[in-house]
Amino acid sequence: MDNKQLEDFIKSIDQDLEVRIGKQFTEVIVPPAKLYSLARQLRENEEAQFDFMFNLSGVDYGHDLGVVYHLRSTVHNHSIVLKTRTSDRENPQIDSLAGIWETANLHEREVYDLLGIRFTNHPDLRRLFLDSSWGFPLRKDYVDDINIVTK
Amino acid sequence: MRSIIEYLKEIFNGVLSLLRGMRVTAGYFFRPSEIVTQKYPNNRKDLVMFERFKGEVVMPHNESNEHKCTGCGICEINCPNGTIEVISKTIVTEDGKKKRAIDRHIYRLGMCTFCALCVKTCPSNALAFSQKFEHAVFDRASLIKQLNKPGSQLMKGVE
Amino acid sequence: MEEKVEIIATDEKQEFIVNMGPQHPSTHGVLRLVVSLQGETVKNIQPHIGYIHRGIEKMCESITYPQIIHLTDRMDYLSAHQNNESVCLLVEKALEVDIPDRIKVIRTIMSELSRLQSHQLFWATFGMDLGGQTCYFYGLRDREMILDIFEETTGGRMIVSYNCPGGLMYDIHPNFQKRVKDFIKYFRKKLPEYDTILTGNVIFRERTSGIGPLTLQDAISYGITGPSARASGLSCDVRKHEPYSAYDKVKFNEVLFSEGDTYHRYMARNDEMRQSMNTIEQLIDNIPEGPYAVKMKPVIKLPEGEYFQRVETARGELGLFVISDGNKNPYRVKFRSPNFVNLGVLNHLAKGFKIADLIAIAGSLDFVIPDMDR
Amino acid sequence: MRFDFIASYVSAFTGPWWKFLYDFSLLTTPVHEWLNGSVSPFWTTVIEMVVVGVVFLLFYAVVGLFLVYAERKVCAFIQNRLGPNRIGPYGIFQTIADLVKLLFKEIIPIKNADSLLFNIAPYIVIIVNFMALAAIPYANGLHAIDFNIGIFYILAVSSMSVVGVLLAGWSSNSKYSLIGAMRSGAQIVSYELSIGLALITIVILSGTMQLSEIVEAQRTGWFIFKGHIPAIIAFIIYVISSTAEINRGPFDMAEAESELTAGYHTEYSGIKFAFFYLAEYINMFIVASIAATMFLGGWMPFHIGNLEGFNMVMDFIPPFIWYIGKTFFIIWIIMLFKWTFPRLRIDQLLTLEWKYLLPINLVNILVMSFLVLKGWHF
Repeated sequence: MDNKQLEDFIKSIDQDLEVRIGKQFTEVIVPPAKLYSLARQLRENEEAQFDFMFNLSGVDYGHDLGVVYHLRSTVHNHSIVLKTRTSDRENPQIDSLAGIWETANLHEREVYDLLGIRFTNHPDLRRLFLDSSWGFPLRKDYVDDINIVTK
Repeated sequence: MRSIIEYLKEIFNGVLSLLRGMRVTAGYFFRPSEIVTQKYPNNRKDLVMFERFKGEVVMPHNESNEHKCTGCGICEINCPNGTIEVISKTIVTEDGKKKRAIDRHIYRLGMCTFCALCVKTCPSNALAFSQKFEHAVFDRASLIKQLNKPGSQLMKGVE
Repeated sequence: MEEKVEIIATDEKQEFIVNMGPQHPSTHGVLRLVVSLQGETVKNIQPHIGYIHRGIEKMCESITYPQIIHLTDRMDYLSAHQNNESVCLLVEKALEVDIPDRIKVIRTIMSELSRLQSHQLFWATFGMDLGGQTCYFYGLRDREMILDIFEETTGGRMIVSYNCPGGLMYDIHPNFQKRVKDFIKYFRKKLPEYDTILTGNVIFRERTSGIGPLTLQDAISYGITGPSARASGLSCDVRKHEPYSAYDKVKFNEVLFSEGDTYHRYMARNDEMRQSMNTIEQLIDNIPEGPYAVKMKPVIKLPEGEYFQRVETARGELGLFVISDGNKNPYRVKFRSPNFVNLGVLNHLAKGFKIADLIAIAGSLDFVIPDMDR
Repeated sequence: MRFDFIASYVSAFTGPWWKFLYDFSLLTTPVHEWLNGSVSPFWTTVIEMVVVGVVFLLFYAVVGLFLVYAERKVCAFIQNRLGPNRIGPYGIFQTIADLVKLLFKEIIPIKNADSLLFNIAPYIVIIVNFMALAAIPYANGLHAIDFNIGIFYILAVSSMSVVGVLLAGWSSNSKYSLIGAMRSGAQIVSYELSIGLALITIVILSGTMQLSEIVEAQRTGWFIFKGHIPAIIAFIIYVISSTAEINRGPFDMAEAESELTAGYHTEYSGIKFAFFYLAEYINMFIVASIAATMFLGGWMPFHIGNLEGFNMVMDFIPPFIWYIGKTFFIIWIIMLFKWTFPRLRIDQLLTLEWKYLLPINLVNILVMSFLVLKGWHF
């Protein structure tokens, strides 16, 4: 499917989703509540079959915290980007997709470690690189007077 | 019967593959001329590094102790990790104009990642890489170097 | 009777926990594997990483695009060229800069050389992991020649920093073509030796074939890329699917197997060495004339937006995801490093095999630890 | 005190003095007779034991250090390297310098280790080595003890070294060491069998277990040629299983560097580590000596049947040189094994023994017995 068909496909799943056609990928803005069911459908639908998650990145948008999922289908060879964001900075919670794509397991641990986004239903959500004495360094409001020196 | 033949064949092929491997290693054992390692500190004299080898950043000076650095600070801006610090001063030129010039060009070898951005972006080609590779010192302080030699001046014709 | 059952039950729970690493001869760096053993059989593996986490993604947020390149060298230090290239390609794509063919061809040759030396080192260390120490020295001996080529042209052996947005740092050295051709000639003679010592060896075959099989479904689900995935039959070569640089002009085969065990992961890399040599041979005599770099603005600012660039490194697909807010510094940089993703499958593969097989499986996935930790 | 033996030396030196090289009993018998005549038989035995002990101690150190050097040089040449080259010409004093360093190194006490067993383990390995060395015929007349069951004795003694290895692994309170020791136990117990059976094949041919007689029986040709096919098979099996017996690559599961860091001697340091290290090389020397003695004629020069002229020429080379040459040839082969092959897995190691070596060995013994009965050997 090309980008236009993907847009129609997403619309056929859920009318309310915001779909943008970017420079490279079709981007879908998903509220965290709908994320898991949409991902499940994208993975299992015969026409879509997004079986390969090739990237998962957490982003601090300043006010919101978000996660960007890059999906590809090894069968149909098309790609899509899912974006979700939550404005709760204190206790951000997003559904874990580790049950759909195994690779999300490590990626989500990394995002939790560096951005502090909690993934509900994650099988093993622990910090990955850093220990608990650190904050969440990839957040824009992270302060480290010793290690980050700005002139 | 067939299984016994298979069994023997398996053994024979296995032993053969091992012998082939041994032939290669034994071959090298009897050909010491192919040894590639060197007696390093003994051959220091004939060790020639490639001309582009990024040993350390230096500032070439000519015979009359002149360099090309104008003290513009572009290398400092381009350095990704604060290896270079340009301390400039204002001097008065012969025709009475005030001009920026280099006072000290500090280079911290211990921090340098040899990305070559300073050498590459220098507008007057004042910096270069030397081929020196033996950087080990006993004191960390001696890794901080001043690139412009004391008493050196800007080369004529370099703006 | 009941008592006996109880004893067996407690025995099964008794796990022998061995800490492999962070300093261990065969973890190739500071990877720590907490291995639960039952006898010699591996029950569970918990990888602990982060011993050389340097926060490259955070650092990237405060430096400019040309400066990012020297950090990518230090992620997967065996695929430094490809890592560099990912940043350059992304910047060039975002700014819509047209790159002359000469640059593209040189980048391709350099990438393939770097893949070649990475696979040579893989061969060397894989042999050593399995106990064949001599392989290590033969592998390094031949790799040294490629490093010399790198050093002559780029000034660095592993940390090359040769690409820059808009082209290359320097033009190729006048000796470059001759040296590469000499190397290919030399290595074509030496490669059969590799096969005699390791590939054909009956002990090696016994040690690797059937060990740690990875099915196609699992490879897709775990997001495995690179030779490890191609050994399972997943066609995931970015050079074929999304050709960048001069890969659309050369003929080479994507090495695919269907078995997916340790032996075929090894063979995939072994065959890729031959494919890389073919690719280089096609290009080395046909480097077009032209400039070695396009003039770029002194301060590179990407237009606001999100960019994604994939390149095929020696270990798999490196994804570079950049969010730009229009400044000279990126807003967010994410490296999807192949090693990090490949690590996830280790527990799945090694469960139920012996402790010696764990070493073989981990070796066949060809980890570079700095790339995991970033 | 009588000093007659000096007169016999003088007469020997005025005559063809190099006779000693061909028969060491010319050197030792006068001393023995002189001692017998001067002191009581008890003291004679004591003095001789001390002298032999000191000689073996020196021999042990020299052979051990030389083998370490030789291995480093051999592996360096195989791997296209120079190897040790700094201390002395071609680095021949490198191992002595290493030994001096190890002597001065601190012996690190291990927390929660069983200190008695931990300290005793290296000595067990060393003592076993000495016991085996005593029974080997080095040259004509150079033989410390000539048992009538010599080969049986060596087999019995050398299998004791596993006790030292197991103790080391158990007592050092390290998981790597324990795994290494357990592997080593399983390995040595199984390969003991192969070694025994391979040697029995030759014992059937020779009809004796006394090492001096075995060597003497090879005066008309080495057993590997006399017993042709079954002897060659036995020789190959012996070399393979002895490599496994001494825990060397490709069978170095017990120390498996890439898996267990250093196996059973992970926690040892200083001179105790050196003991293990030296013992490994002396073990190699012992198994190579046995192979040389049993299959390649020990110190016996290369003889072809009744070809007098040829045999005379070969006899000019002193027996000790023959012995050293053969032993080092086998040591070289064992080294080549280690530096060529990848390591086996523990279950493959046992498969090799029980599925391949043992059946072949048993068939081989049958063939050899048949051969001896029919007289179809040379």
